[in-house]
Amino acid sequence: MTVAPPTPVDERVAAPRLLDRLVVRPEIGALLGAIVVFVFFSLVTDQFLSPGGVSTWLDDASTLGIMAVGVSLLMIGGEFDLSAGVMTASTALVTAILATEAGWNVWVALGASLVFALLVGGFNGWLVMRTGLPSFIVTLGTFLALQGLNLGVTRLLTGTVQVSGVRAADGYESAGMLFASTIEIGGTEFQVSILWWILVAAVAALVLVRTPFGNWIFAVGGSAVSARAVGVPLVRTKILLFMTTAFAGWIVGSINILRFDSVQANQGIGQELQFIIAAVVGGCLLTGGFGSAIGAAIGALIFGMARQGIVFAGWDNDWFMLFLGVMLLAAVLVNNTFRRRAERVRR
Amino acid sequence: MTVAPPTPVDERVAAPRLLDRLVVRPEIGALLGAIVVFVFFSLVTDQFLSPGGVSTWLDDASTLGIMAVGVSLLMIGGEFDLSAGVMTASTALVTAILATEAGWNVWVALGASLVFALLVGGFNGWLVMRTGLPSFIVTLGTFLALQGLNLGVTRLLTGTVQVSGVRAADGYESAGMLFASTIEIGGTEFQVSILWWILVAAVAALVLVRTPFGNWIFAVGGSAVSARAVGVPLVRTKILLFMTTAFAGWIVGSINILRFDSVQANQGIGQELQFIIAAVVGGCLLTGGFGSAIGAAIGALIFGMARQGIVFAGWDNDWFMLFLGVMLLAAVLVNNTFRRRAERVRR
Amino acid sequence: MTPLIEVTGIGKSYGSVHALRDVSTVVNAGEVTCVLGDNGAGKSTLIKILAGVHQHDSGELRVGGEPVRFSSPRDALEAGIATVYQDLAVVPLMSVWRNFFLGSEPTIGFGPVKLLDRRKGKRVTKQALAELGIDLRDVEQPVGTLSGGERQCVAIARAVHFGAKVLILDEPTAALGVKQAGIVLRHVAQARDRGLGVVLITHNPHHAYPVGDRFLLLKRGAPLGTYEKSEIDLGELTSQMAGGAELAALEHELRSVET
Amino acid sequence: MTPLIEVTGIGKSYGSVHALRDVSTVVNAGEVTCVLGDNGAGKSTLIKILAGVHQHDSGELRVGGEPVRFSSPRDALEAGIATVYQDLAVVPLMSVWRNFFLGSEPTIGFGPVKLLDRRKGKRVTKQALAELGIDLRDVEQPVGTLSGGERQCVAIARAVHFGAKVLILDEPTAALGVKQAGIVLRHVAQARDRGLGVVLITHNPHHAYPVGDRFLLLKRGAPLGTYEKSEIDLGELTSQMAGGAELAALEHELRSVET
Amino acid sequence: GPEGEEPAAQEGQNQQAQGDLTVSVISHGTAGDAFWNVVKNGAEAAGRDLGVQVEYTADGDPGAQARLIDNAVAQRVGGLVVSMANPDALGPSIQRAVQAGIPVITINSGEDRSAEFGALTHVGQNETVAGEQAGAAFADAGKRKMLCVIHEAGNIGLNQRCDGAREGFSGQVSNLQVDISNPTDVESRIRGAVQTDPSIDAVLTLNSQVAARAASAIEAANSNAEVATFDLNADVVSAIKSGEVLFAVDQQQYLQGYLPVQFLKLYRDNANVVGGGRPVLTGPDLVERDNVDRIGQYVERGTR
Ligand SMILES: Nc1ncnc2c1ncn2[C@@H]1O[C@H](COP(=O)(O)OP(=O)(O)OP(=O)(O)O)[C@@H](O)[C@H]1O
Ligand SMILES: Nc1ncnc2c1ncn2[C@@H]1O[C@H](COP(=O)(O)OP(=O)(O)OP(=O)(O)O)[C@@H](O)[C@H]1O
Ligand SMILES: [Mg+2]
Ligand SMILES: [Mg+2]
Repeated sequence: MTVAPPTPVDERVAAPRLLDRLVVRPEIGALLGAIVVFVFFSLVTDQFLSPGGVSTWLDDASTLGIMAVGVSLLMIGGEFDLSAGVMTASTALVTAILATEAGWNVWVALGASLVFALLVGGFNGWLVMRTGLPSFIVTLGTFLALQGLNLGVTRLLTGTVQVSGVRAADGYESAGMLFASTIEIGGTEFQVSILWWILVAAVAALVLVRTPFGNWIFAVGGSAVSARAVGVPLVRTKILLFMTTAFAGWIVGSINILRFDSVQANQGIGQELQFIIAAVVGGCLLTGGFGSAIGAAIGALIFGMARQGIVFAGWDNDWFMLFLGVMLLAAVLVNNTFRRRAERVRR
Repeated sequence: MTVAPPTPVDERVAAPRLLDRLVVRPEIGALLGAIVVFVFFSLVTDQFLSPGGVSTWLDDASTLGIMAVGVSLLMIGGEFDLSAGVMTASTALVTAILATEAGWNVWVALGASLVFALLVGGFNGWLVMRTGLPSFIVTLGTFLALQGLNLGVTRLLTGTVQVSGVRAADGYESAGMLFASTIEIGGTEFQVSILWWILVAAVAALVLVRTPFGNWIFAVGGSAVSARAVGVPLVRTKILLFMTTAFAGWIVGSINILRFDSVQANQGIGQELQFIIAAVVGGCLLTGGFGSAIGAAIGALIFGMARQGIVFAGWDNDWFMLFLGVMLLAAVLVNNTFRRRAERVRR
Repeated sequence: MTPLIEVTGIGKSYGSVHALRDVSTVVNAGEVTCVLGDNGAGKSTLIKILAGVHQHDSGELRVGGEPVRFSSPRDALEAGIATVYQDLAVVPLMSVWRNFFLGSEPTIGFGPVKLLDRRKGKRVTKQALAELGIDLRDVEQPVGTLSGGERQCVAIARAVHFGAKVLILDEPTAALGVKQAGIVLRHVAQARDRGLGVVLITHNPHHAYPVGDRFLLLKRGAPLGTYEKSEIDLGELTSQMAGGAELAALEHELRSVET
Repeated sequence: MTPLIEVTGIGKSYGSVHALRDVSTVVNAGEVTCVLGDNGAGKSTLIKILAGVHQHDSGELRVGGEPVRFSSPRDALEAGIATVYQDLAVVPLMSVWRNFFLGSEPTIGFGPVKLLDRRKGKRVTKQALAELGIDLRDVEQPVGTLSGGERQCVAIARAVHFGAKVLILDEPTAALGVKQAGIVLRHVAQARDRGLGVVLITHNPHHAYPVGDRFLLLKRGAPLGTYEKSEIDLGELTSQMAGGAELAALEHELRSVET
Repeated sequence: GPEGEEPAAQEGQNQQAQGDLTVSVISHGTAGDAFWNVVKNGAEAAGRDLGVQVEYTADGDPGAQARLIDNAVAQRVGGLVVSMANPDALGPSIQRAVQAGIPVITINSGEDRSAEFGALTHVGQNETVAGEQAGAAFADAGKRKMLCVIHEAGNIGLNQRCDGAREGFSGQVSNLQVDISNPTDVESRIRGAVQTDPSIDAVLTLNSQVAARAASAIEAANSNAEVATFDLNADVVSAIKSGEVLFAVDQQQYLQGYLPVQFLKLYRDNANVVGGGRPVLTGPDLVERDNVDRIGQYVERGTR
């Protein structure tokens, strides 16, 4: 095995600086942002750092984070899913209706809603690949259709717009344990959804950077035609990504229905934008091919800390949206600057 | 001036059919759809074709149509505006607050809100061009920020979330005449917003196909780098397009506040997707460079007819969203097929 | 010996455009088959059929004697056909070594879990590129930061590394200067000498003639002729391509304005 | 006579890449200045500065004797510099005639309202293309439906039509076959004869030598030399570009594997 | 702060009878909802009057609302006011608050589950009862066929109002869904509905802004239906004066903001529990032509 000879110095390139090397990671902007938000609210409010406070914002970040990670994989793969928000409600509704109205065991109902989610995700992916339409449009269609179905079917079957009573169904004990229990650490209860969030982020990060499938995700997002030409199974990869997002929606829907015991038919609408924001704040490129699952999880953490931190600080909630908009713009500008620097680290 | 010699037959190309020539127009799909919806509801319901019925669905389509035309120009120019929906509320709020709280003359207040709208639109455009970020992200930021400002500022200044009383302000008579009067035709009152809709669509269509600026819109949407290279003022064109959308938002906001006399701070949220749907149903390519203003106006007409037709038919409204999603998917599939055919009409 | 690839009367249309009609040729082990022709002659279309990117509408494609119809580039790769595309087929934002191994990633087993073998990936990439005379400081840098010629070499190195039996190159020299074109042609010759069947697409007869064994000329989608090297010399090949008389007139005209 | 364009010691960096350093040349009316060099030599960067797409970091650019600094391609166009880009600069979804007139649309006054003169646009386009030997059935068809060579000709026809004083062509022949390359070179010669200053970028000395009056050789961003036609012959130009010894070795090697 | 780690802190709350009191008001109103704005104003006014720090937060999503309660518990606020539109989702969080020693008062909805979760009392009345009142008032006015206009699809509170109205009304009731974010859509749809079925003689809207749209829609459609609405605003007041709107069901939601803060203050300082924990009803008050003049002025300033 020969070793390449030492690189001759290229006179066209200024020497890359150490800083340039450090900022190559997509999640660096989000990490800095998270530290800023964390330090800020820790200083400004008393309760932010208390165990109860930590448990609150981690809880808030957790379900958002699970979705953001799913959405980030899809986004790195070059696609979008606007139906991800309603999907959390649809799966919860399917589970709830089957468990209460039809009297199924909760586990069976969960299985059925999982199948439903994967079918919808698969349909999204299939349609996008089949027609070549932008996923924005296709999933906007599914978004509207699911929204209508959630409302129409729920009212048709139950006469109201809200389903509750899963706690009384068979199998709730064990399913609730898995999706909706709390874990006591030092006298404070932490939601099990936080573990799910960490688990989902870790698995996604591992898949993304350490497996061939992760390589394919970057490739189909970066240049679909080239990826297909060198033998990446393009259609399969993209459809699987849509199904992954739907799967994340199912996890969150299951956590919600089992924890809160009830679900409203208009739940989840508008959430899809938050998932996208968390992923973009976390360093994912909206146009695909670049990003990180860990970054998306951190993006959700910023979201959770800020949303609860504002409450801890007693600020008027009216301005939260303004804060969110400004934060989004600031985050993408910072990420953009970092990425530009990173791209300059050339040969 | 010499005339080109007759074209020799190219043996590689099958003869293009007449049908192929007919379906080149982007709005053809929307037109067919509009006819189908029109005929359907005319047959199914009694009231749809009555003068009162026609005035109802034209009214509904008109404000949506004005926005859809603005959004379609922007979309043909290769950009997106998610803040267009809240913009209708923001301009109405500015006008209302200035006219009632500050006691300005309505015309002056309208002028101020126009300046505000153009500034926000210009800011959107400037930021997109300056940073090279996707307009989806930038306008998502403005969307959130405006949403927060609408609520925060309104509550701060008025203590409520709703501003009314413009009718009592100076200059309401004449301004109301322009934006919010009705026109009686054969005993039925038609809103003047219908005229605005037709006017806006006609002007936009003329600009798009008959002026150099229209040429530039197609060019910057189709290939921004090439357009700039051959001398199209890229930045100016795109910023103007964002300002045009904001201007459309101002028209609709003014129509709303003068007609309804009151505006709620959370108005307009979610509308931006409807504008995009109308434009896409009308044959605009989401990725830019292709589309028609007339098509977008027809897209809004389909929307208005369907939304009101469902009410006339007495159907359950729960299903409207489902219908909308299915219609969107069907429309883009049809448009896509037509466009593919059109592209095959090759040399 | 059966040819590695045999194409008989193959045709392909895009909508109403007939890009290729009734083309036949063979690719043998240890030989270079050159496909020549003007722009739009259908060269890329032909090799995209061989590479599984498109499917043919008519005619027959045999690989190793068996009639086949690839449904994806992956199928073609598995049949031992590696391709370097004219539009390069690299993912700019991905690192050099990930691009190199894209679609054929090296893994280390880990029970049922297969993880990327990143160390091996980087080492092999560095080495394969060094063999082509390209020496990168860092194979972790995005391909988008490489120059056009370097990208071309990454694509070629990849094809050479994985190209089991047949190597297809679509205009590898079109965007290159004299020197880099020479290096590429040298590698084509090397691959041939190692017993691979090579398909070389170009519209430069000066590049094709030194390395080619067989020349397939296309014009507007139809074959203009197939020649063994012994049947044709460089001048004739050039004039065949340009349409003899036209070229002579042109050269004369350019020479006359020159004075 | 002052030169149309005079470039003195110009330089340009993209971030940490110095794409161009200390390059000087002139473009005179009725002469063809050829810029030659390998991939990444900085040819496109140089002409993008002339065309107003990028701004230079150092050195001076004079047009008609006046030092200028174009802030957009529009400025350069207005100064009479028309450019055909390597990556073509056409908008695929727009019709041929709209592409042809893009940025310089013909209008008919209508009071203060200026409408597109569509009849004139189509007529002029058809005619300008016909003059280049391209005959389209319909100038309303999208440019995306044309072949690469046809698109190139649309871009050239546009530049010739609007190119008041200086015509810049970035590798117009790279993607073309012998015959079409010949047609393009003929038009370069014609433009020169009509008194335009022409800048021709290529890495093919065989294309440059017949039409060029002055040759600027670039290598890795720096000038390798500037030669008047009288100072150099084709062989020397070729070997200068490839680096004499390297080329000889290469030719020998290719010839040896060939046997 | 480091004092968060002290385990004794949890019981500490209701024993400290002096000093600052912080009350967190957590509703399920969406941002910008006119009804909940009045609740907020009421709570803030009470805070100013009594020297209590009031923090109002809201989220229409039951899960997010539950998290806001958890947040308040983590802050160890002195009292908690919760609108319980979705008792199943909020129950565990409210119980945790009660366990942590924070007095809780429920408002608006959730009356029947309030005591079960350990709340001190309930202020307000549920949407169904309010709806029944409206239905009954229409029935008294001799109406036969009613249209109930829902302005936010899937909002459980709005559906409860319509269901209540169906109970209280003896005749036929149909629901119509409109999109509050688009006033043109609101007006056109109501117009279309009364055009299609001319026998509709009563229109019940659930939001004051929708009421104004309904009034002009009915006028445009030349229908003889009459409008009644939930909630007040300046437009509704003048419409009642002019007879365009028959009556408004006013829950006096200002009280749902004001009273709980006062109750919590009294509970802490004096251990008072009003009515022995039985619900305190804030309405409904029917605002009609004969009492509108008096109430109108309060509407202007956002307290009714
Ligand atoms: N995907 C496609 N859809 C429609 N037409 C196509 C497509 N790809 C190629 N064509 C057309 O088919 C014909 C042959 O194209 P092809 O790319 O095979 O030519 P080529 O010989 O490779 O040309 P070049 O030398 O420019 O690469 C051309 O007329 C081209 O416009
Ligand atoms: N926009 C850009 N950003 C960063 N680097 C660039 C950019 N454009 C060109 N470069 C770099 O500048 C150098 C010179 O590029 P240029 O395009 O001028 O070369 P060229 O001589 O035209 O090459 P070719 O023959 O391949 O067209 C190359 O190293 C290239 O990678
Ligand atoms: Mg080709
Ligand atoms: Mg170049």
